[in-house]
Amino acid sequence: MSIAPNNSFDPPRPAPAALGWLAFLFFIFTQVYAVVTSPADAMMGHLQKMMYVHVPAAEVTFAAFGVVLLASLHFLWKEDERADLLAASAAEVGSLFCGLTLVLGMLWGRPTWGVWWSWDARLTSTLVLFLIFVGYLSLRSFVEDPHRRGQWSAAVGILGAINVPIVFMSVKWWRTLHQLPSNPRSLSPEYLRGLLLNLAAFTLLAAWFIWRRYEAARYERSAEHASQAAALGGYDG
Amino acid sequence: MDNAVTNGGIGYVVASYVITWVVLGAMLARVVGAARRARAEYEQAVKGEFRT
Amino acid sequence: MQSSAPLLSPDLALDARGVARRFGARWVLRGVNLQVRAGEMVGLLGHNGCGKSTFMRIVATLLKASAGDCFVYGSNVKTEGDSVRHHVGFFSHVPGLYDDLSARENLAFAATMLGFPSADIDAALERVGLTHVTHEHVRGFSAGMQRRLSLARLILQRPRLLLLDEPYNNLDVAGIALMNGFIRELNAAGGAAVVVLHDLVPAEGVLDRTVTIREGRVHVPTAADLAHGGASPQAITVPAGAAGIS
Amino acid sequence: MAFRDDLRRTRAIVWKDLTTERRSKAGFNSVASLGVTILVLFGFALGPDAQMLRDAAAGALWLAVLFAGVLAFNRSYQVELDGGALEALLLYPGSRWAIFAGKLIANLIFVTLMLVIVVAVGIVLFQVRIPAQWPALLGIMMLGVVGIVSLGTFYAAMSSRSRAREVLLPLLLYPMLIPVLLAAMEATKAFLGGDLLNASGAWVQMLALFDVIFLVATFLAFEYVIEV
Repeated sequence: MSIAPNNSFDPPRPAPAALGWLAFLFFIFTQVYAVVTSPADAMMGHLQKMMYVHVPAAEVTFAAFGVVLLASLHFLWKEDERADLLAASAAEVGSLFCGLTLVLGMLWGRPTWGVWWSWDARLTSTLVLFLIFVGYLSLRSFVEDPHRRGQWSAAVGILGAINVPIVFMSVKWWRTLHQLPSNPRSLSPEYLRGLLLNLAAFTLLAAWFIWRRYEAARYERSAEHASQAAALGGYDG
Repeated sequence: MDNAVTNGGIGYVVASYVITWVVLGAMLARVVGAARRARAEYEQAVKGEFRT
Repeated sequence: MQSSAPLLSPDLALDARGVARRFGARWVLRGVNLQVRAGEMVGLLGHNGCGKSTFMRIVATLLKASAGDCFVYGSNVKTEGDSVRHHVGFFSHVPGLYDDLSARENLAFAATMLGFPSADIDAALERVGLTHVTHEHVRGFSAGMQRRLSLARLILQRPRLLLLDEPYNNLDVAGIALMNGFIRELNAAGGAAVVVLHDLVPAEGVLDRTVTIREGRVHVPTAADLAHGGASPQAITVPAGAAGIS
Repeated sequence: MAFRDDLRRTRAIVWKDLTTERRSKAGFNSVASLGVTILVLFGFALGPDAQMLRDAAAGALWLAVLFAGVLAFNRSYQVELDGGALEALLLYPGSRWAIFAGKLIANLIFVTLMLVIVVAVGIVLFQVRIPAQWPALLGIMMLGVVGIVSLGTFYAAMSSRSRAREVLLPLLLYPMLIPVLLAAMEATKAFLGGDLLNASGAWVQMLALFDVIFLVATFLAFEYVIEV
């Protein structure tokens, strides 16, 4: 007899430690490389160097939310509990990078625009995304039943993902109607290599974070099941 | 963008890198710690199963 | 899971195969197998918290099983919930009534929701003995009156599979007779019932057999259990004194 | 026919929700009073300057409707949770969308009635000049209410059944409502400012688009959140 609809109780395959080291060392290398090789920008001076942390952090944020969206859809479709755990892990890591992106955005905004915050479409929709992440994670913490938590957070995750581009679009419209200055950023090719390398490094690091977080969640599930099986003398009789 | 750019805004650049590194470092420690702890607990639970 | 499909028999009112359910890490049901033929009345026994109600809620599509399959007249509870709900009438602990609606309004709402907007509401009210409070709000009803009104809703529905979760709670002698009369009537029409009980006495002469859920599985009574006065098929037919298991 | 049965179910739920709401009178009166109170508080926050009040009127009106409406959404499921009525509701045959549609329409009527009161008071308090094309203003208001109520009814289906429902609903709902509120506020503001469907028209189109997107999404997802 089949015990569980999926093998979410099996212990996970642990993330290889070598991958973690690789991600970490690659990250350090790309950061140093980008900072050292980029010349001071004619317009922005050394502020340009913030691009190597800010842009990758933002990219990872949206990628993580993409993972939440896909995992949520997969969970509703296949009812595979592992997808729910993956969505939760990605949301946790994503919210961290989202917060980081916001802080870096403010650190960038202060010297360039003279204000800590501007109601620009990108910044505002990142903030809304952060709030959606917070709502998603608190929903998870307020619901105990795993199945209910999975279904509900999947629905919230999917609707949240639909909402983000809509927020971006509406804030952009709102801004153009109010005629506030926009801030186009051009990127000369000499900065591009450093940026691409950092994008790759951040993505790798975030993927590794999500993997380890997911691994922990899977172990917790397996441990729950194993202790239950021990207490009641096995599932199959 | 006047005075900040003239003195290079180095303080902001340093701050952004420091924050990024601290945050990512903390996350690294947290994530690795959580995975290790969960694995240890799991192995404990499995051992308990065999004992009974 | 799919392999069980060819074994399906349409004259089975309920066919539960390895139904399991966990809440968090706790497995409440660990593989319940129970087959109930059309026209069969089955009592479901077990101590508090053994998962009787959980099982009933799974059959009624209110809860999803964590594992296993369950069919009601050949319809899968998990994937064909709507057609299962057409067959199943569930009488649960909670009355499921609206306090600010009158008895009649509650039934009229239920009739529309059940898909029988022209059902004879007054006849159902008369049968459960609530004609004198037809237009009074349910808020003022006693627990027993609320149970009777819930029963009237089942009478409107006339389900082919009746799921009764401790149906005699809060009912007086006349109410118990009413309930048993309704169960027998459905039985005569070829319907089946699963009745959760903690006391067999009121259900005397109604049930065909009983099963016990223990440690999350259906427990087949052994000679030792019978010696301890546990529920058994015979216990139903022997005089009331021997049947009491409370 | 199954579809007609579902429509009949939707109508029954609308009737049931509105009847219970009407009989427990306190509900509507207190929610509407709360909406008016919020408007008064906005008046104090914005100061007595007439022009300033007029400029901020659109935003204040929508926020008052939102803050008071949130209470209505949780209430709408509270009726079902007392006495296990939700269980009975889920046991009836028929499509799940019929339940959502019933709750949605009942909430729409509830919030629209509240909106009428809040707007009437708001026009007086914020010294708004009523434009000649006021029927179009009603249309804008309705579009905004549809957006707020569809998402509100959807999220309340979860929050009302979880711990900490008072904080969870706003936490989930407000960020989701930003586009709807932004469009509704801007359309109302442009309209009240007398621009007569110049900028307002674009916002109205956007608002209608958001309504369609969120209605479709919530109708599709409702089954998943109500059944567990």
